[in-house]
Amino acid sequence: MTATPTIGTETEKNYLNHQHGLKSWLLTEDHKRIALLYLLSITFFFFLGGLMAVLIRLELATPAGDLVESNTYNKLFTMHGVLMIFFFLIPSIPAVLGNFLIPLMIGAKDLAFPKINLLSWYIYILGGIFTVYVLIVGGVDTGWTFYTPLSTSYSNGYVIATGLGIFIAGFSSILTGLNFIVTVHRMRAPGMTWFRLPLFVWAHYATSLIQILGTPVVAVTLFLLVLERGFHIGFFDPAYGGDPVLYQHLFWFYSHPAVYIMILPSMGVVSEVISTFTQKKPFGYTFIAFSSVAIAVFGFLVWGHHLYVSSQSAYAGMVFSLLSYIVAIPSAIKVFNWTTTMYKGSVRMTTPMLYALGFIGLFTIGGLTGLFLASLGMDVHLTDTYFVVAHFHYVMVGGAVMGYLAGIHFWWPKMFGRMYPESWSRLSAIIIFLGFNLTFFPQFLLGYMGMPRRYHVYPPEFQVFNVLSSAGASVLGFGFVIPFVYLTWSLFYGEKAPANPWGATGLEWTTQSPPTYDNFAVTPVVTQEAYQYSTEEVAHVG
Amino acid sequence: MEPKSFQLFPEQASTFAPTVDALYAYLVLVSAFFSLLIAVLVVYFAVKYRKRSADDPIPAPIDEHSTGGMILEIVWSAIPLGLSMIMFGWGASLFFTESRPPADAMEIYVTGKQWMWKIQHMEGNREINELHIPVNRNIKLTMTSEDVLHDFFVPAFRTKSDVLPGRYTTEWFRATKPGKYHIFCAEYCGTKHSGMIGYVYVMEQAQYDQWLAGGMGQGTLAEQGAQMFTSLGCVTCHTSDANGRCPNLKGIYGTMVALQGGAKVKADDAYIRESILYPEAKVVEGYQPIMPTFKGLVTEDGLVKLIEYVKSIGPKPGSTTAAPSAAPAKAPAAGSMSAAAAAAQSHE
Amino acid sequence: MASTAAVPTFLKHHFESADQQKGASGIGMWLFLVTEIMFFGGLFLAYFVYRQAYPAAFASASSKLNLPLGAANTVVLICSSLTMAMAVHSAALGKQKLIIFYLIATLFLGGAFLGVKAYEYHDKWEHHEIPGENFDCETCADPGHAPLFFSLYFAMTGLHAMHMIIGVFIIFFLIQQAAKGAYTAKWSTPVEMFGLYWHFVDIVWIFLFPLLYLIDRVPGK
Amino acid sequence: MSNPSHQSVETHDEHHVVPVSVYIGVFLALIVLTVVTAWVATVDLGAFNFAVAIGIALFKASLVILYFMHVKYSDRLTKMVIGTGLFTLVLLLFITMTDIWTRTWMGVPGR
Ligand code: HEA
Ligand code: HEA
Ligand code: HEC
Ligand code: CUA
Ligand SMILES: [Cu+2]
Repeated sequence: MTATPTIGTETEKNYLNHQHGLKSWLLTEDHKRIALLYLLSITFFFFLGGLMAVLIRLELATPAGDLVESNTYNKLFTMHGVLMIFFFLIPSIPAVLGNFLIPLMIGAKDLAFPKINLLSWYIYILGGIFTVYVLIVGGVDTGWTFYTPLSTSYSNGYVIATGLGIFIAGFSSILTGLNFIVTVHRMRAPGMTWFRLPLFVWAHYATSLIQILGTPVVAVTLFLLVLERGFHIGFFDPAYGGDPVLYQHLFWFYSHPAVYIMILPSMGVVSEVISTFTQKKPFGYTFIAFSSVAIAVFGFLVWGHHLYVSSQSAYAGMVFSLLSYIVAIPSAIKVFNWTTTMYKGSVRMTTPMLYALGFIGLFTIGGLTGLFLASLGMDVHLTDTYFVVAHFHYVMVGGAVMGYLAGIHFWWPKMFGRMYPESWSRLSAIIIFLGFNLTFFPQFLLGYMGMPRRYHVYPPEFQVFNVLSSAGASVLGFGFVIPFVYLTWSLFYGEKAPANPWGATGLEWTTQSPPTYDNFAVTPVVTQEAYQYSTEEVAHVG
Repeated sequence: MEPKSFQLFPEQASTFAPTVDALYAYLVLVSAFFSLLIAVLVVYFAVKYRKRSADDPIPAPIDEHSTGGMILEIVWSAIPLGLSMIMFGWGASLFFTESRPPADAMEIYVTGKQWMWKIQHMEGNREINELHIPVNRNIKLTMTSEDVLHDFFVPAFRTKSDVLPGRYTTEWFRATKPGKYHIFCAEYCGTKHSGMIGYVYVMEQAQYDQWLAGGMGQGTLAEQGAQMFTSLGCVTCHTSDANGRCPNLKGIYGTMVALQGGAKVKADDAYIRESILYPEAKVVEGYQPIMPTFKGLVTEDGLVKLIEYVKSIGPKPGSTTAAPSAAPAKAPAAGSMSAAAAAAQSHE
Repeated sequence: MASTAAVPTFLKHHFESADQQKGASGIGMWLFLVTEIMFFGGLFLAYFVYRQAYPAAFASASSKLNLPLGAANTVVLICSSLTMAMAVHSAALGKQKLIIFYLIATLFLGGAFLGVKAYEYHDKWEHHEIPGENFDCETCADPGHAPLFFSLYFAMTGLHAMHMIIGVFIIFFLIQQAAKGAYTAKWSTPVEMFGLYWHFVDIVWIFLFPLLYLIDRVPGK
Repeated sequence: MSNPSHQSVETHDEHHVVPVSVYIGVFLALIVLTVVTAWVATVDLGAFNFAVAIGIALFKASLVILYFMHVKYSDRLTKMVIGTGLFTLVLLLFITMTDIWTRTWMGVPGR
């Protein structure tokens, strides 16, 4: 494990040098160590998925199919989607930062079920092994949505193995969510009432609700899909009487709420970061807290907006469209509250803050373009074009990944007790922001012009924007490699981090960096609301 | 009109295009307003309230109760809600227009197949990956697929619809400008998804008539259907003298059929299709389920012809092409193909 | 802080008190059962959709199931629920012998249920009523769609039986632990939690029985 | 909602001991209802056969949940967890069926 060498010589006891050896990591029940196991594995899957993205963008630089053949191209975007969604973004913030921070933030020694926490990582890895196996033996070409009957009767990829991989990984997500909910209900320190919880915890609570209620549905859907693929018994294939639209309902019943699994934790990070670097309590704390829960609840009512042209009934489409707008309002509330928090604050442009502000801007654009898609008549033209691709990269990369990076940079000193070089990190944040926009903004225009997604070759009039997009992707990819390098560097050579480098509030900053195995020497007693800033604690950074 | 090598907007070539573009403009305006508002505020605050020196005081927390925090929250929930209700209403009304083909629409059948579009005109013309239509006429496509999901997308018309195996879907439009426009398959359908493309040719009526005349010769769809009705042996049972074993199909199209068990069902394309492939799924009141299934014997194209035939003997006004009782007798004469050839064709 | 000076052996290091630990297990178990509800929910949805689409096929295929056996199995499962409830009851009172007795009774009844199920499956095999190549149901109405009913039948009862089999293994484990005297009046959480699981499996069957076996059983229709 | 400290997490009801007679009563009710549901299925009630079967099953399930699973005596949080689960299940079933039920309303195939 990369982290151990840095701490070996130190005298101070912390969770990193509490025990030594590979076994102490692979059998650990410490939520902090499990978080690092996750960090390592999701980073691996992110770069693997990123590699696919690079190949996709290279292929699309020219209209013809000159780099790879169509079959390979289809496998590329399928594996890209599967890896990025199920093996990177869904576990990202919850399993790394949530795992590490929730017990610290509520003043507990660990999550409620440490063994189950470790189990969830092993399950995740098992699912990952299936998927990597598929990648090695030849991939799968169905799109990450596995629409039937293509996936069940016509695909020439490894649908069963991939389906099982995701099925398995789903249980890891369920167990994480289960652990969080029980922990938040049962493990809060004395005095830590619900309305004293950091917004990060509220966001994760809402996320966990979705993980628990939604994931089992996609699990059973994939189970039926695998059966259908294996035995052709008619669940979803019209040739045997099945209904492909039923598959889509079941799939999106999970996968729409799943987009909130991806964004809510990021929103939690952003709330913390903005508050810290303006030294102000977030404006409208209760509104931000409840809007997380509202998004989780209403998020279950809108899945049919992915089915407007699928031959779903027009009336169902209308209901889903209306509800999609309702679920957008809590997001609007959050954006406005964050912005207002900055008003008359004491703003410091540190790296986490840069990412958080990037999040606000890019998520706003991504969310607003979601409103285009939620509008029935508009979506008929836009669905399955690059407009959708641009929309979801804005919310997932511009939103969720930026939030993830904000969080990693914010809590890095706490996790490893080291600071990273601030000038490098700010530079890379800016490169990523610019590269990102260059990659995905042209795709909105492409989409409106009518370029369909999942196209290996395309008519030449679309080339200009595709070239811009590919150019942006190389900037973006470069931008993502920089943090990987300096963060790794900082583990060995970074400046030692104090307990509270940012002058932040919250229990996690009251314990040493990195924390001890038991998190707190004595269980803290909470006497005041969150985000009460005071002058003494402010260190001089930024 | 060949597509230009670079453009920013797709051609406006149907009656939907301007209305969809107007909604798009509204959405862009609202989005631009909020994106800029947020961006400007964020940058302005970041600069104006930046921490200048290490010993800047901690800003006083805002007392939300006395500064009207609640009012702000209500305002910035209500305004977006209002704006988005416009998006909803506008989009929904457009969608209902896009979903409801006018009664006078000219019908064309489309069958998707990995990886091509097969198109059948009522007059009997068939084409692949090309669709010729007259300008300023309402066109209604009735679509189905032989294998997986596809999606018939014409960006210049701003409309699309999924094409599913085992069921019919509909798409309609009215082209306003002669020219050549892309057809894309917009639902991912396997290896050559991106090759499942073609062109719509929008032509002046006169040119279109000329084009039509050039491709006829096998008889209209209904006539071809009548042939199949004979060659597949439907006629042995569904005779018009109502022998009591089988329902007379004359005049059933579009009516409500009473089923065994008391339910009623509308005799539309989907019902006729089902009656041929799964005759026992819905049994007509008063009959025994003796009809054999024709699953595997009739292709999607063939089904379309049979449906057109049943339609043509239905109560539709102006359906003089094939008088019901004469149809089977007339069939061999009407088409240039023998019955065997028609059957063979249906297996291609 | 735990109220007693001596920390009980079953208390994990990260909990403050036995009550806290117990409360966590209870909520955790119920959350798990909620995921199970949603898991079976997807199957029930498929069932409702296809029953609506192909009523004739479902009605006639349903009558191919063995009603007396299905009803008998329902009774067996309800009995096992009672014995499970009694096992939990005995555990709460700390009656070690009775825990073991009732667990064994539950095991026995669960085994009986699975046995009957296996017999029914075998019967379906003999009658070519398993969807696929060999499917052959001459007396089914709408034979084109009848296999769909059987697909759902096997998926739903199969998953249910899977849960039973897992349950049986856990009972073995519990009996073994109980024999060692692991469960006392103070702490019998595993028995209690397993009870919830077993009852949940029973509830699933309470719905499967009418939905699968009792469609259109009116004689002469 | 405000359950501030470790100490005050209430689990007193976990040990509520239900008299054996209640278990026996519930058991007998379940058996009787099983017999009733199998019998009712053979009586022609038209569309109500389905409703009655589901109704009886719901009632039986409630008995098991309330008594065998002790939910009647459990704390509010447990009840909320179960309620949330059942509510989401109803959303899944009901909203999807709304699509299925309204597919023919427009009279246009595929809309
Ligand atoms: C993190 C992931 C994420 C998030 C958060 C969202 C958020 C939203 N998404 Fe997105 N979406 C995806 C990921 C995400 N989406 C993915 C992956 C797909 C494609 C899947 C595939 O097919 O492969 C998709 C596809 C998709 C579709 C289907 C498109 C199609 O295939 O035809 C639709 C349609 O309604 C949609 C809508 C929305 C809406 C309304 C929101 C809302 O929640 C957004 C709310 C946010 C805001 C509105 C911005 C902030 C508000 C303001 C600044 C105030 C101003 C507000 C108003 C005027 C209301 N999304
Ligand atoms: C979290 C989710 C996520 C993330 C982060 C990304 C990231 C990126 N995606 Fe992703 N994308 C999806 C989710 C995501 N995507 C999904 C769900 C789909 C739909 C799939 C489908 O249709 O089924 C999709 C589809 C999709 C398409 C459309 C394909 C098509 O429809 O034909 C494109 C095209 O441009 C694209 C591009 C990119 C790019 C350029 C990035 C960049 O942000 C990536 C940047 C990262 C890197 C470039 C990595 C850097 C590393 C290196 C360069 C070094 C290489 C490697 C090693 C050392 C190991 N994506
Ligand atoms: C052996 C006799 C037989 C043959 C051959 C036969 N049918 Fe039928 N058909 C029936 C009977 C009997 C019914 C009514 C019972 C039912 O609905 O299944 C029927 C019903 C129908 C219906 C529904 C009629 C209504 O009133 O709603 C249609 C449509 C139909 N058949 C079309 C066809 C076509 C097309 C063919 C040939 C490809 C065909 N049939 C061949 C016996 C037959
Ligand atoms: Cu056909 Cu894509
Ligand atoms: Cu969605």
